[in-house]
Amino acid sequence: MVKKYFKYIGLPVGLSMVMPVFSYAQDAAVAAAVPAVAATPEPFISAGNTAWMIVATAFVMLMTIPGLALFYGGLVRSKNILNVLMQCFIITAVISLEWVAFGYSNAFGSSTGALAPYIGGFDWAFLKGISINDVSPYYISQATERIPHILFVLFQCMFAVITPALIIGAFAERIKFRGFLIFTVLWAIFVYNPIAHWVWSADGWLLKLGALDFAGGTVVHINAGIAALVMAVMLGKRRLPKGQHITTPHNIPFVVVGAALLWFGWFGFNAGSGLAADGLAASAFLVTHIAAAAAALSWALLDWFINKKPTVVGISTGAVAGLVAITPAAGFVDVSGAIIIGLLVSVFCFFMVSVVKRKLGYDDSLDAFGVHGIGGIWGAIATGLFATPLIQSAYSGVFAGNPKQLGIQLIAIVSTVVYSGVGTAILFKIVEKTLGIRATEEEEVSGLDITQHDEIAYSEAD
Amino acid sequence: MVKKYFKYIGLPVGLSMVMPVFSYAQDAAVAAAVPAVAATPEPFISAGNTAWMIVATAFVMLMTIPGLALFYGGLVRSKNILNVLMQCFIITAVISLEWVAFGYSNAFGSSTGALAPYIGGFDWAFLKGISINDVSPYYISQATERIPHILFVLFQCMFAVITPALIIGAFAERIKFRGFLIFTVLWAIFVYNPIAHWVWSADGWLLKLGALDFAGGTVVHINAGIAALVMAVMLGKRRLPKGQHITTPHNIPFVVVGAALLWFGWFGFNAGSGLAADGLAASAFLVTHIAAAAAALSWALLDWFINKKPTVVGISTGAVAGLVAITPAAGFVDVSGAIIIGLLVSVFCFFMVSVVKRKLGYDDSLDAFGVHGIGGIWGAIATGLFATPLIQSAYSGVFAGNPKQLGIQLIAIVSTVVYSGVGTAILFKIVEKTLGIRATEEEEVSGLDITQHDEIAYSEAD
Amino acid sequence: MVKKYFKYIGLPVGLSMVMPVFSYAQDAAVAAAVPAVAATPEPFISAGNTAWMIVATAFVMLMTIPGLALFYGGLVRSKNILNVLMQCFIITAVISLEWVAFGYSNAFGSSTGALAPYIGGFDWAFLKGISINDVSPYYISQATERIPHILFVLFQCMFAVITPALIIGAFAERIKFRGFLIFTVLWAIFVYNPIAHWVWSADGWLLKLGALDFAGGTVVHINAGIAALVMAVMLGKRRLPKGQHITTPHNIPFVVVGAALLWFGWFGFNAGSGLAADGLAASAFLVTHIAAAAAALSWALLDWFINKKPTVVGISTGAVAGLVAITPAAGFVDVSGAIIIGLLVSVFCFFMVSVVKRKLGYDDSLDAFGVHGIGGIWGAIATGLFATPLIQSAYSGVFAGNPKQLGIQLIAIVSTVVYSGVGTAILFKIVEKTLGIRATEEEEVSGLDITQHDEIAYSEAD
Amino acid sequence: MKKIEAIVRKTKFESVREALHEADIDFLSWWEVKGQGTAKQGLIFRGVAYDVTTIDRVFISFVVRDVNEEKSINAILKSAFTGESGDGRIFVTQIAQSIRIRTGDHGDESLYDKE
Amino acid sequence: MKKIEAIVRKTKFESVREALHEADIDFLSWWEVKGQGTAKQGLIFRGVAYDVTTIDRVFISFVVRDVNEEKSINAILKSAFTGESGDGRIFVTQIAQSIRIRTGDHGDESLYDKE
Amino acid sequence: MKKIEAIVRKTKFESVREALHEADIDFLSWWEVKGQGTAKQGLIFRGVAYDVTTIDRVFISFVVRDVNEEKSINAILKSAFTGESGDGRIFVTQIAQSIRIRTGDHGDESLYDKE
Ligand SMILES: Nc1ncnc2c1ncn2[C@@H]1O[C@H](COP(=O)(O)OP(=O)(O)O)[C@@H](O)[C@H]1O
Ligand SMILES: Nc1ncnc2c1ncn2[C@@H]1O[C@H](COP(=O)(O)OP(=O)(O)O)[C@@H](O)[C@H]1O
Ligand SMILES: Nc1ncnc2c1ncn2[C@@H]1O[C@H](COP(=O)(O)OP(=O)(O)O)[C@@H](O)[C@H]1O
Repeated sequence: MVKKYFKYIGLPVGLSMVMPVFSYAQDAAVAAAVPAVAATPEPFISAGNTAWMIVATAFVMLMTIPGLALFYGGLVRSKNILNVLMQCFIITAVISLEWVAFGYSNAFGSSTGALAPYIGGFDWAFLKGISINDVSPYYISQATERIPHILFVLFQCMFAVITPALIIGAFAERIKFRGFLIFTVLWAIFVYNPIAHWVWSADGWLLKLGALDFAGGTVVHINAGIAALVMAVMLGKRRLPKGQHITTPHNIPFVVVGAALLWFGWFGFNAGSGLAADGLAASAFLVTHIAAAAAALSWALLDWFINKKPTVVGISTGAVAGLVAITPAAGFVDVSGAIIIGLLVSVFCFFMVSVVKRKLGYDDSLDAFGVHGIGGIWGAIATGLFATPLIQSAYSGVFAGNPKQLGIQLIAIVSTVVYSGVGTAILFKIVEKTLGIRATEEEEVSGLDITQHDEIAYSEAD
Repeated sequence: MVKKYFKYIGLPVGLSMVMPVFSYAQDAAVAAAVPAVAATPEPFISAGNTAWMIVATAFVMLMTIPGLALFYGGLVRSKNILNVLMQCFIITAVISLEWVAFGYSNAFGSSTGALAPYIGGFDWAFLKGISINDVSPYYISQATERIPHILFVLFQCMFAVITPALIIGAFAERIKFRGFLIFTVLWAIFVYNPIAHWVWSADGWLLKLGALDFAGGTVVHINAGIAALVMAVMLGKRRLPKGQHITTPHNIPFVVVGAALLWFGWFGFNAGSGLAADGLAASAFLVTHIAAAAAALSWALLDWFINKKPTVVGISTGAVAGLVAITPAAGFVDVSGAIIIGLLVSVFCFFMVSVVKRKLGYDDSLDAFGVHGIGGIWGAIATGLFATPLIQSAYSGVFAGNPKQLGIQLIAIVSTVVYSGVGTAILFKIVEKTLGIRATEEEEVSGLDITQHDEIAYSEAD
Repeated sequence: MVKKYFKYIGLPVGLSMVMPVFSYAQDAAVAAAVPAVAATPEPFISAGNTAWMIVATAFVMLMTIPGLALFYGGLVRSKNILNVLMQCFIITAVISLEWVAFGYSNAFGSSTGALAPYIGGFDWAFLKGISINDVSPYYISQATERIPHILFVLFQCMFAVITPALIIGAFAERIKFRGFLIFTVLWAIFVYNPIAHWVWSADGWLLKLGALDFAGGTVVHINAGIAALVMAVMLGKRRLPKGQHITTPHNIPFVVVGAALLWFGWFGFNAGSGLAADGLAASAFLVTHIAAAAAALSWALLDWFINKKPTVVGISTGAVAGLVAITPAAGFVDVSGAIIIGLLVSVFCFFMVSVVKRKLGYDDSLDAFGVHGIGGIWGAIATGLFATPLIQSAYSGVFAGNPKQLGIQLIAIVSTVVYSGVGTAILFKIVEKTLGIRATEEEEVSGLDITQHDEIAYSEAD
Repeated sequence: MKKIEAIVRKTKFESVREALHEADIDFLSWWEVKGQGTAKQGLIFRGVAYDVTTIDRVFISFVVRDVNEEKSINAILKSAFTGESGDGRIFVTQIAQSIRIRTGDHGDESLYDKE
Repeated sequence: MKKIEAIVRKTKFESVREALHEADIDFLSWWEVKGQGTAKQGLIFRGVAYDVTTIDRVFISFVVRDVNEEKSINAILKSAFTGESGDGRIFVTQIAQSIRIRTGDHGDESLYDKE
Repeated sequence: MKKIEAIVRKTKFESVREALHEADIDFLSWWEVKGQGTAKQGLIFRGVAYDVTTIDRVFISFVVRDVNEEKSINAILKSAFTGESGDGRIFVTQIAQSIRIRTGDHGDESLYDKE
């Protein structure tokens, strides 16, 4: 989202400040799309938009549990599936609480002084001062017909949940649960919230710079992907039987179900990022579906040509890669852009996970970096290339005659990569030195399910 | 829901009574929220509210199949999973038919005379006289922008379906299918429908008393939970190998998927219970999610402190307990209430299933009472404690200065417990004496899948 | 859908034709329902309707992956599940691309000359000239409050996806992947698109004739069912161990989850086919649910009486059969019609798959014909019998005094059967002679997972 | 030392285990197998009742000192019996050597707990 | 009495079963095992084709009277053979005792149906 | 020829396999079994920590020439050992005959690759 921000301070009982205050600012190229203050009719809660956004929010939750949980859970060995499910589940619980406690305020609220472009304050901590009928200060295409502010909070909550969950793919099968949990919470606070603030909040420096990220290419995918790479490298490889570097997924049907639920949920992720049920949402929906389809097909064909057989894990991975790549572009490109983005992302990711990863020798167990990092970077670049004013008239990419946009996108990518990479490394070191984070050999060999949770996934006992 | 009731008689072809008739009555405290008749604009079907409520209805169905079916199915031993799935499936079929045949009319329709506060009549049997464009007589926050009456019928249908399905958890692994089916149908008719009438119908005595139950704390969870306890006690324990009282879940990933789908579907259950897509729905959505998150975390921490390891079944159970507890409160409490409700419900349920159940020695196989009964009672009490006028201005609990509400909640709880308990016991005896209900030892040892259904869940034969 | 067609040509940048052109024509009986051109207010995009239709579209996608994928995947032997999942997945990808490339244009666009009633042209290829805020030219009950045209494209895309996926049930466990893929693409282009055009497009000859098919009884189910029968016969039987003609499903819980997701998704399929969130949608929703419930129960009872035990696969199959049968009727019948349609469809399908199939000796592995073909034909006939003007005033069936409708339905059925049957046979022969389509004995015995995809569904290796 | 292998009904496994326990046989291994014999299992699929000859069984395998052979067999015979077709078989094999990995004990010593 | 154990390809199990049936061997037990030998199985994971040495096999185990040993072995040899690496092995062991649980029959008597 | 059967911890299987490989034993079959012995496994279910006596084990079975018996046993003893209760057992049985299906080789010849 490049979110338009109309800072409407609600009217909670007992609060004296009752006048809506307009505090929107953006660079010239973008400002054109903002209606003049004087002419703006009073925004209200639209039942139609609210209906869609409640559902979109639920869809995004479904992406983490059970979507991603099954996608990742099916890929690991059977002795580790519960650990993956537990990681996804507890992230959903903990980050949701962190989000209403202060995460939302840090990410989408304002602060004053030099830090304002980088991190929000605590004004909205515990949703203080937001009453249930306040309209969302954030909107995209529908300035008047808005959704409740608390619904926007919850929609964004689901993004804050899934982002750290994506990283699981990198350290799966070899992390202590305690270390994982602390790392994840710290990461959400110190890495996710700031980057969300940069890109999506009204004050964010990348938003002001004009970086385009409709639904989370940088904030979610590049961010998680880079963190994944750093974690995979710092944690070291899994202790696999001598000479082995690949493990066989223990339940591919789960992988497929997970991929399908991700695909389904992503409609909420992308088409919901317009915060309304209108033509823009329909367009984001369409390009999301088509990019996923193109990328799925593309991966299947690569498999077929290179390894002689199209594979199920391959096509599922391709679909996810396509969804990743279209994420930042979903509100800016048309169908032809989506097809190109989708067809190419599988080429990049395929090459990454089958050739480069092996060459470089890091153990990104389930390819969180290979798919989300690479796919996200390609998506962010592609947004700069293919954005067309036919979708949102204010935004154009290189091929629509606005080469500057590509530069801005690169700044967004590089700053996300650097901040996420460095931040993750520091947090990793802190957790490693204090609580410990790498599983012992005994834990790894016995499996994390029994050693971390005293549970067995599939049991035949009476 | 404390439903506002505006009895709008539709205009089916050939019906002469064409004037909307207002027949709403409630005690003083509540009546304040009802707009004066004269001023009420003609209600109409809002596309936005209808859009959300169609989806909410579908979400609630998803809770039973496959949500609850997988949650319970994963917890039983592999020889009994099909039986659990079958129970959930046939309940969905049979109760839906019962509901349109007369259940809806009994629960939400009116009757005359002394019975009126206790049970509805047959005016709406087979949805007689309800035409497809009639607006729903029931609404909460949106008096004018309503949904179709038939949509309200179907939304409530899904509640009528899931309630008896929850009881399955108590008698799983040891009930004859035939006995189960007859018992369930009788229970729906003689226990569920009356209690739904008491609490939610325009004429219901508990509604008039002012009992607060937004989405089914008493009607659904306490009701099912108490029936579960009675069934567990009367049916007797499972015949487990000597000295054993715990069975190991056969497929924990299914449990997680089930819990996640319950969580997801519960958004329809709770946020749909406002019957509109507005700020109240968003608020119910928010507190539902946060209570579930708090309870999930709370259970995980209890596991961690008491048994040294956080478990996947534990966190899933905690999430469900949180959802149960927030159900009656979802339209009345804010985020801080939700967090407290969630954190505490896991403490109560954890204690119940790990200590009390064992002490008392009944065999509630999958803790239908321990989670839904206890969680529901806590939720109903908590509603009386934490209800705040910030959400719906007409309703307050103890901490908002209305101690009377707690007394009303206790009356609702006790009357539900007594009626459900006695009713279940009577129906059990009737079915036991006529058709038989307890599985034989041979059936139990062989497993209910093969003995009740001639099927095997997982087969490797060619 | 009997879609009302208001050909609104959008205003893409650079297009000179700016006047909406009305080109609707239908036979007298139907035309009555069309508002006069002069009086028509300018249609616009309704947020409420759009909200619902975005979700409905997502629901229909869920039917194919993972719904149908699990339903079919659970029924096959474990050595073939990945192949089934892969087929469903790649159909989703390939047909979606085909659809935006030209399928939509062929099916729903116009062409000139003699072919106009039979197939559309290429005007909308790659969605050329459709801008994101154009309203859909197709609508049913809401002439003014429409949805975006691109959303209609995507909604229909999901129908184009699931139809060939249904056929998988007939040739499962014995088809080469390459042959399958080419056949499917050709079938979508040469069989699905024309029939969709006949029945649903503004120019379609069956639409003009007055054939009623609300959500795809002919276009989807009869069409796929007949193709299934032809494929089953032409491909020949599976090579099963001597004397065996039944295989035992390898994972019945997957079958149940698949059936439940189909049921859930079908709410989008049927209630979405009114293209709006209104009373008609609610009615379609209601009858869909009730028909499924009635058919599920009916199958369970048949099982119980005939084979002494009600089965889980049986009740799941019954539910699907009920959903198939109500599909064409969903916008035309009331609850009583739905109950009858549902109760009877299971009788017909049960008889077909348990008696007739065996007698005739073809190997419809998962009963794609037995359920979708037979159920679809019954549904199309039943629509002609039970359509009542209480739902849509313009449409009546035999029991509402319009015997002519039954004749029209029969014409629609017969023409679909003939075209689909002949078309499928021709395409089969073409693929068989060029690429080959029947799996070798070695492939079949080893299983299609390992031979077509070099993957193993469930693996325990370290 | 004798290896005793018994193929029994799945539903009888727990009672066999208990009977062996009462006969002081507490060390065992077992797994699920498919068996074909005189028994048949009825199943239903989409309206068709059919029989399969392949039936899930439990295969129990344990090694005992010669002195325990008879009581082990008797325990199984009593606890696995129903009288219906499908009760299964017991097979006895001579074992050449037995070693307990943890202690390195060989022969009979490896087959009971010395403490 | 001999116990005949054969480790065969999963894909050959049904034809082995049929061949044994034709040789009048109708009582068997079998289960899935993993095997390592000369054969390899190719798999693909995310763009990488790799070989695993662990291959699913079927382990067939049945006890026959000495008189039936040879024809059983021959039936297996013919029906499990492909000539490709991975066809498997047959092992024969002497059995000390056999008992049919349902009838209590011992020895050879336990290994065929008297009726 | 000897059949060596070892019941080991699931977590030790890979190191046993490697140790056998180093001892030139490359042909094996194995499967998962449940075992009961002195060891217990702790589990948690809804707040209750409980022990199960049924523990998943790997059952390894392979036939070797007599000459390889000792080194096979030693390889297992070393690689499966932890010293904690639950390390498992090794059983050795005399084999009457061995046949390689692909080549038809009998006896010792069937147990190694001649090439
Ligand atoms: N000779 C045999 N070798 C191996 N397994 C056998 C043999 N005979 C029987 N079994 C096993 O015992 C099971 C029960 O045998 P069955 O013949 O059905 O029972 P019954 O002896 O009561 O007639 C079979 O399913 C099979 O697993
Ligand atoms: N000595 C042995 N002991 C136990 N199992 C064996 C032995 N040799 C082979 N097997 C089993 O037989 C299977 C096939 O053996 P393999 O050597 O691959 O075939 P081939 O004899 O055709 O070369 C192996 O996967 C293994 O399960
Ligand atoms: N006599 C036996 N027969 C068959 N299996 C046995 C026997 N003794 C032990 N086992 C197997 O070995 C496993 C480990 O044995 P256990 O007694 O727990 O270990 P330890 O010898 O270290 O005390 C058991 O779970 C069981 O599977």
